[in-house]
Amino acid sequence: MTESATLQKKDFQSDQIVRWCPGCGDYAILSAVQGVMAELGVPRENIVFISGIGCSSRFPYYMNTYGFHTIHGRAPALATGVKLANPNLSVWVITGDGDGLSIGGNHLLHVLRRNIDVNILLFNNKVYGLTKGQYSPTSDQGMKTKSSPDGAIEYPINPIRVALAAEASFVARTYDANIKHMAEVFMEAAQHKGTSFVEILQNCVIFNKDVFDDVYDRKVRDDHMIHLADGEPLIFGSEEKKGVFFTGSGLTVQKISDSSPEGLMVHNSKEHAPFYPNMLASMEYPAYPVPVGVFKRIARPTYETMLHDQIKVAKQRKGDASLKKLFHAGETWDIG
Amino acid sequence: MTESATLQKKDFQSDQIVRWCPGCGDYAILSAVQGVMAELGVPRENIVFISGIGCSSRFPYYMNTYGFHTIHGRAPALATGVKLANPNLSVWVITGDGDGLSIGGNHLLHVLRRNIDVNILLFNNKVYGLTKGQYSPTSDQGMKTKSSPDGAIEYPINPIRVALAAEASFVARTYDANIKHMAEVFMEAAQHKGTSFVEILQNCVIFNKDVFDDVYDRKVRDDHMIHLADGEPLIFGSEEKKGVFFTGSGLTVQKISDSSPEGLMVHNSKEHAPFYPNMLASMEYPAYPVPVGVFKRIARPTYETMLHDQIKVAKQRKGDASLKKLFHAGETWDIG
Amino acid sequence: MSKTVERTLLENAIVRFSGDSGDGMQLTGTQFTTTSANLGNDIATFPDFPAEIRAPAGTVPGVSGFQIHFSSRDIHTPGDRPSVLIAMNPAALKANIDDLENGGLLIVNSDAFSKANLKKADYETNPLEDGSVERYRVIKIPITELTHRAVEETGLAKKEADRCKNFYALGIVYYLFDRNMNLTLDWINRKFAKRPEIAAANRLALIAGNSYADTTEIFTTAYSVPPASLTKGKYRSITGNQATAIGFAAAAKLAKRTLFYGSYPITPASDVLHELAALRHFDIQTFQAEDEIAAVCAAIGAAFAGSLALTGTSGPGVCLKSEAINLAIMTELPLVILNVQRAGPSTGMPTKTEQSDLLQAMFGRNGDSPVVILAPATPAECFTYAIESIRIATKYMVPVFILSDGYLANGAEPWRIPDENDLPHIPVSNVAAHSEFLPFERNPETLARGWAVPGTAGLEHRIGGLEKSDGKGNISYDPDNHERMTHYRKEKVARIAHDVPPLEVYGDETADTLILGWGGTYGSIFTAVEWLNQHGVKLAGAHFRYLNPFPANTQDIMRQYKRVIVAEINTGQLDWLIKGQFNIPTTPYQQVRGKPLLVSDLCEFIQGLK
Amino acid sequence: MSKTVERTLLENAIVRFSGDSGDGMQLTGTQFTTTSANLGNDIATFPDFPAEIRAPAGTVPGVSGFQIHFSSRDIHTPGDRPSVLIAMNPAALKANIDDLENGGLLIVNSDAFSKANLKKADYETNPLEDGSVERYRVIKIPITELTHRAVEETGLAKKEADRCKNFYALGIVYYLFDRNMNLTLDWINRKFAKRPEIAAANRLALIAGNSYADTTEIFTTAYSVPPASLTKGKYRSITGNQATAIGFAAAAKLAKRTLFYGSYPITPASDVLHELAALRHFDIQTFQAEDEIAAVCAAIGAAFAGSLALTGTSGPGVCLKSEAINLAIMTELPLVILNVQRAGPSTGMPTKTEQSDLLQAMFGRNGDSPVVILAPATPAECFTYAIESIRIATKYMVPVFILSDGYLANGAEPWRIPDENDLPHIPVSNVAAHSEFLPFERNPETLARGWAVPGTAGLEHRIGGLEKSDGKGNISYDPDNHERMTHYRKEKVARIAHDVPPLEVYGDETADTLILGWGGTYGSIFTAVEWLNQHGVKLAGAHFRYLNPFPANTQDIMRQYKRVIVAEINTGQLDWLIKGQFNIPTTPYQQVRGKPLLVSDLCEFIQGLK
Ligand SMILES: Cc1ncc(C[n+]2csc(CCOP(=O)(O)OP(=O)(O)O)c2C)c(N)n1
Ligand SMILES: Cc1ncc(C[n+]2csc(CCOP(=O)(O)OP(=O)(O)O)c2C)c(N)n1
Ligand code: SF4
Ligand code: SF4
Ligand SMILES: [Mg+2]
Ligand SMILES: [Mg+2]
Repeated sequence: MTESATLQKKDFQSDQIVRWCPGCGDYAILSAVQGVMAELGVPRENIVFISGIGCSSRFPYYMNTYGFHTIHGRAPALATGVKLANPNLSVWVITGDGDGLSIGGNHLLHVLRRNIDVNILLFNNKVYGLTKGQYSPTSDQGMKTKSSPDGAIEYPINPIRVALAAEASFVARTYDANIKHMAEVFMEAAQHKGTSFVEILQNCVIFNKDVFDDVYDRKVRDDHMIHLADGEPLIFGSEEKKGVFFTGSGLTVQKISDSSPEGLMVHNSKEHAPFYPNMLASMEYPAYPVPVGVFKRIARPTYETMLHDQIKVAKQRKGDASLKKLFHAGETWDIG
Repeated sequence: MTESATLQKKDFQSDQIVRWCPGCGDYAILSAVQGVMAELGVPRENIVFISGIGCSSRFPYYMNTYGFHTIHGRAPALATGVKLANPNLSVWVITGDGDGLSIGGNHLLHVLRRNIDVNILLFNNKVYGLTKGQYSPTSDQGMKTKSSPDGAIEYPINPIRVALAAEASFVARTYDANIKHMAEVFMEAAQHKGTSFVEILQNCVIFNKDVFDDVYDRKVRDDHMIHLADGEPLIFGSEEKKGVFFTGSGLTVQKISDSSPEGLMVHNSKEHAPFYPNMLASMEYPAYPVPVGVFKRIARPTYETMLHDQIKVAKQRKGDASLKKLFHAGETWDIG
Repeated sequence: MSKTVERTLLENAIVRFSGDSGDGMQLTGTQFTTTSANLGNDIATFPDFPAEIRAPAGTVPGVSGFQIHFSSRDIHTPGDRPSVLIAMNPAALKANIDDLENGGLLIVNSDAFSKANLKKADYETNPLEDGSVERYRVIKIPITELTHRAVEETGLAKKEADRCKNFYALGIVYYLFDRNMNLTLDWINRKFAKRPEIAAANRLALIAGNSYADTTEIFTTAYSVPPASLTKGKYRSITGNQATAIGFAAAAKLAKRTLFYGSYPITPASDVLHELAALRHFDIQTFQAEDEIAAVCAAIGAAFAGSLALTGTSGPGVCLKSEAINLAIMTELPLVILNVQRAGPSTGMPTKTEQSDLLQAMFGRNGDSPVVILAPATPAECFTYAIESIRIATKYMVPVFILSDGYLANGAEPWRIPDENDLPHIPVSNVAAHSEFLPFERNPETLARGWAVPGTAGLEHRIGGLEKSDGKGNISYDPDNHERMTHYRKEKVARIAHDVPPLEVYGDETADTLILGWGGTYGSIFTAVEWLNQHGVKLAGAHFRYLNPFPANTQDIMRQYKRVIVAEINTGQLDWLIKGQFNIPTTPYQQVRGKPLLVSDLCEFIQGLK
Repeated sequence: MSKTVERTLLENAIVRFSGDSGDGMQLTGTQFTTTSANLGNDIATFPDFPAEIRAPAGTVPGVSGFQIHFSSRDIHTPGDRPSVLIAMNPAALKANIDDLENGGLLIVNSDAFSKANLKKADYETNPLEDGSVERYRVIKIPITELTHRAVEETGLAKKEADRCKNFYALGIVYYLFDRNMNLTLDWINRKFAKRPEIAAANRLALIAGNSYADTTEIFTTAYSVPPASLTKGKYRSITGNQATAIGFAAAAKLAKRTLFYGSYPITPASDVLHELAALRHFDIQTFQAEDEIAAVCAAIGAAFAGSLALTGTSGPGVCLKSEAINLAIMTELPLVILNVQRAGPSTGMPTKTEQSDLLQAMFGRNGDSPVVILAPATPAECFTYAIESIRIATKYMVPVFILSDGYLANGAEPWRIPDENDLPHIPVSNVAAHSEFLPFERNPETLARGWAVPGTAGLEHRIGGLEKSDGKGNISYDPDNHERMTHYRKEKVARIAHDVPPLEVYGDETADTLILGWGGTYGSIFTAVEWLNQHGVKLAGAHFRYLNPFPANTQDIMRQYKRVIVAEINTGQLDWLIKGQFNIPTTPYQQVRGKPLLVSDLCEFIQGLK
């Protein structure tokens, strides 16, 4: 049955018409994911896509795998059940900044700390797309929307920082304008054992058009983003090369030159001390270039492994389940 | 009506019998809070205590102020409504590690990022007390409880790190074994404009007896804790003085001596860059001394100020509310 | 206007504009509505949005529709089936053609029937050519091309010129029904004041469409629908969601309190949040919460602190709010819960209407947990019941549900603008400090406890979700106390039956048969009763706006009829309530199609009863 | 045993042990239960826990009680009122004395009636001296001091010696009812094997109490309750929560599937989580979720992936789960929801029982959302209905509610241990890969769709909470399709009426009056019917374990009676269902006191009916 070896990208396209707005960043993400699926080598029947509600959450319908379009905010919890029931499945959670960080923030936190081996893709378009454009927990303060005609007065959160606080074992960021980068990051996520959290900067052309252009437009990309690579120093810049330095009291961006100070940071996604990825996560535009790539990846036993281990040990210790023994546990007596 | 000037601690004791287990850390916390109330100078009628559900959440019944014992996990949301309705009130949220970080984790996150000016006291006893002792999101891995007879397999979260990821403007930690320290921290929290988040290490003598003894028992306290004070270096130790150093790649604890390296950290709770409080937050026993005191306090406009400002501006711009104008907005026509 | 054709006088007409979501059909419909309303017609409208934000252009899921019913008599629904359908592309035709009445007029933009477009709409052959529209009077007009030609002089790019199609079509329909174009021309000028070339193009398209219809004599008959004799006054068109929001704002002024609206966006309720968010100068606080639970909890907190507290959502959100609603019941705080119902269960069909959350409102919480339930019957009535909800919630210190629905929310009707001085004052007062204060002391008449608001010296007290002792309000596990408090909560709601208007009977009161309905089906049921009465069928009707408690005279009314029909858009929820409460046999009539009840189906059903 | 007093033979007796939570009353009660059960009595017990973990010692909220009813006949309740009350301190007296039957035997630890203790219990004067216990046969025993003396030889510290009081008291009661002490002595030895000095002290206390009663002739009468003639077999005592957990474990074996239990701790359901967590070797996965929503969602995920999925909670938790339950209804996945009901609304009285979540189970979700509802009638029946819930959920691909309650959950009765081979096999199968697979194709008989589990090649498909097209399961907004699917969901549940045992009538079937009940009130109602029949009142009874759908013969049965009484612990929820469904008049009987129905009150009510 494992036709997987020969699977093509198109084998992962379902027969449903894709119904996002023309120009929506979701198309590119879909395409990148379908591409990665073909390379993964996992048979289609062992792949499950689980989403909440939102534009992004229609994703499963377009994947020719198993899929579950659940309810708003709850996909991580549902995915937990799927993965515990069958740890052989490759489970993908699709969520949005509203689905995952507003109504679903708590489930996200808990699936991450439990380290269930599922891959979470959070489409961050900094707006509620499906309900027609209200501000979200990642929207910039001051954003004018139908529900905030005088400007949003909420302070945004940074999905990466939240994931790190949740003790996530794999944390990454990518962006819809770069299929190749997305594909690489998704592949890394798939290969990580434990929960993988990937923030995807996504363009909602209708309600938050080009909100990331300052960061990832081709014209500025090289100067406003930094592509993380293990072992490589944090250097960026199209013409003039700049580096990110840690100077004892904080991070600074400085030109690379012979007189550069010490403290040029070198990327290490496997750094165990929480401070390093946190420091990266605090780099935000315009003060800093925006890091993309894998922030953190550490090995930690998954919840399902530990659960299944406990089951194995219990069987060894107590012997196989006997209903008779169970029924007769405690004090019994005979009548008649 | 402001009898506040002359209020005593006992004026804040309600007529309800306190019903925690003998020896429970909650008694000391209650006492510290009542003491602080007397010093605050806020009239009793302007104080509201709001809690969720849990042993800790019975707190409001024991305070002779306004109080609301709400439902599990939702106190931050309720407190938001109270504060928006009447910004003059001094609003205190009482929650537990289960109430605040399990079922209520998301509301905690969002009240913090909104920076509503309420004071949140999270009683962390690393267990569900009221429901008789199941492990909680802060319980140590491996903890055996009725719901985890073979040991808990969940990875704990650190409340301080979660609060920081939520962009909290005031974050502190204190412990039930030190009434004076609690009183100081609560007073700082009360005086901070914006959401104040205080984790209180609390001893549940029934289900998690002495879980913090390694940290705060009088015998080890000076060696296993570090009391944060602005402008002071991070030095601790009863006999031998040790310091916390940042050495470029991470934090280390080293003896203080003439040959100590550079990089001894000096506490600054007003440090704006998120990396510093995060670094402090990553200090956990036994690798590090446990920091107590104020981790972070920064000025940021509160949600309610901004909301009430918008109302003011709208009135200036649109004039006072006229129902007539409202009714007649848009196209109208006459019949007859 | 036209001199070339005779105009047939019609009592009423139903027109549906349909096209791709990008085609501006909602706008076209609204313009036709305003013009007709100004002409003095009674009107009722119903938009039909696609479920997706922007489904692929040209596909059936991307079709957007707007139906308007205009009449020289009082009307109550947007009509079952259009007599005129405008279809701007094949997908629009496909999505709507089955609704067009036999022999109805079908106006199509023939330019849009290209191979590519036919394919997007999943047509194998061209329906305009394969005989499948033979039942209708088809008028094919190359609207795209004609529009291009009409706006040529403005020099607009093709894409922008394309956008004027809808005004061309509107011009045609204005001719068909003899409507004056001035209002729309004015509107175009205002709307596009900053882009004069667009204004010019739209004007040209509108006029060209109108002249085309006039001069080419494409219509063998044209119509005229004279003004209705409506109550005198100033009118505006209003949707249910607008009326709800305005009603809340009015209630806050009438009660002299700050309004707090806690909500999390959800279709079809979000617009109430949007409307209220724009009313900061009314001292209105809108709070977009992180989820429905936080929204209702914040509202309960605001209620505790003395605000008029509301929370709005749709069915799935009510599920999430249910635990907290119980907290409001237990602590006896005033709270209004707006549920703009949509088709369920689960996510269901979010953009479609249904009335299937009645029993959820009634019973959807643990324990015996009585609430008040109101249901406006028309878009404009949403205004009235928004005010009423606050009157009841504050007078009885009790949660009140308003059950609106997707049909009311988005449907529009003319609203006779009230004089604000005619609106009732809502007396609300806090408990004043006094020495004998008990948090759960009750008003002997209403059984309501007092509203003792933080900030008041001397009233410091604690409340919560645990059972409380009668009077004092301390935690109590006493069995008799629990029984007593349970009955207080129930009786408090029951007594409201005498504080609301009696149920009224309409239609032929002397009939043997009574038809009951509730909420948003009023227009359909009323119209059916009217039609049946006119056609010799004896039938009376009564419509519930108060579902819990029912008005005090409900039982008396039902006793007068041999047969009671219960009509609703669900599988029998009012039916349960009627039987459970009054123990009478009923004849249920149900449709669960995500659409308003069809008058014709209902009439047929009743005529078929033995 | 004793030679000094004549023993009166009793058919049955009700004893309540009460003391401070620290006094070990639950343990004492359990020992008495085991001994009596071994003696062959039929038994029923009910513990009464304090709401606090450790309320201040000596206060009324800190009182813990354990009631046991033991009999030489079949019994069905722990009894209305004890005939013997053991009160270890003033607070225990205060909390329980009103329940003691007139002339009942009151055994008090007189040592505990110190001024300080009286004050803690809010007594102004000593009730043992101010005449307030005159109605009872009071036996004052200085239990504390006697215990100290008895255990002196072990050299235990005062505090530990104190802890043996309960065994002293148990020794006394063993004498009173002529019970053999060996089982308890054995138990002490086993339990304290590692602390022999404690074991010795407890043994000494038990024996000393027993001898004291024997030699001092404090009792003018002593009693004996001979064995009942129960069905032969091996028995154990079982609480409802234990039986539920064991039933689920058995069902998993019978269905040959992994069991997944997603739950968030809540009183009184937590013990089911605890019991199942200890059964990892049964391949049982327990998942302690972050909240109730995550618990049910994880269960739905597990169901999708092929596990037998359950979620357990109490009423407030059901509120939170309701949105997700609708998802299971919509996606037609098998899911069991256990609700161990407690007194509501809101937080209510968490440690007290109630039956007030029936209508929540039935209607507590948006949209028309039918589920199956089962309600075990006794603690042991929880086993049966745990299995039944899984049979129905998997056969019909539908969510099934089990409504247990605090009374069943914590109450215990003897359970005749079944032979595992006699248990029914539960046939469950996945859809096998085939080319014509349609996710929403239905079994024509059950209307169930197939269970197509991820991991099966060729069955890849997508499901979700939006309305789906019949058969294919794609998203559909088609009006007719929605109506059809709505009716499928309803009809699927309705058909189960024919797949469950018929409703049975007990008592005097020829009576004019039928009394109906459901769930945990069975014991009380059955006992009342029995007593009334014995006392010349003609009365039949029928008890629902299936609430939705009702068994197929329900209507026929009800038609045979002139009067139908509906008895329940709420303000009339079954009553609504009966009237709503069958349209018959009823005579409701309700108590809402956080306690089981009192048999005597019910009998009085029925005798008073005209
Ligand atoms: C319980 C519930 N509440 C609210 C909604 C309405 N709703 C659907 S999606 C959504 C937000 C979507 O935002 P996001 O997750 O950012 O997804 P996007 O559409 O931007 O991809 C909301 C509020 C719902 N479906 N269910
Ligand atoms: C909706 C709901 N779910 C579950 C519960 C049961 N419950 C009450 S308190 C609690 C946990 C309390 O733990 P924590 O917040 O740590 O408080 P503590 O008792 O330890 O002070 C739980 C699970 C509840 N009351 N409501
Ligand atoms: S609304 Fe925005 S996010 Fe949604 S489909 Fe359209 S472009 Fe994409
Ligand atoms: S159970 Fe623990 S937390 Fe609760 S009152 Fe007792 S000691 Fe305190
Ligand atoms: Mg979004
Ligand atoms: Mg705790």
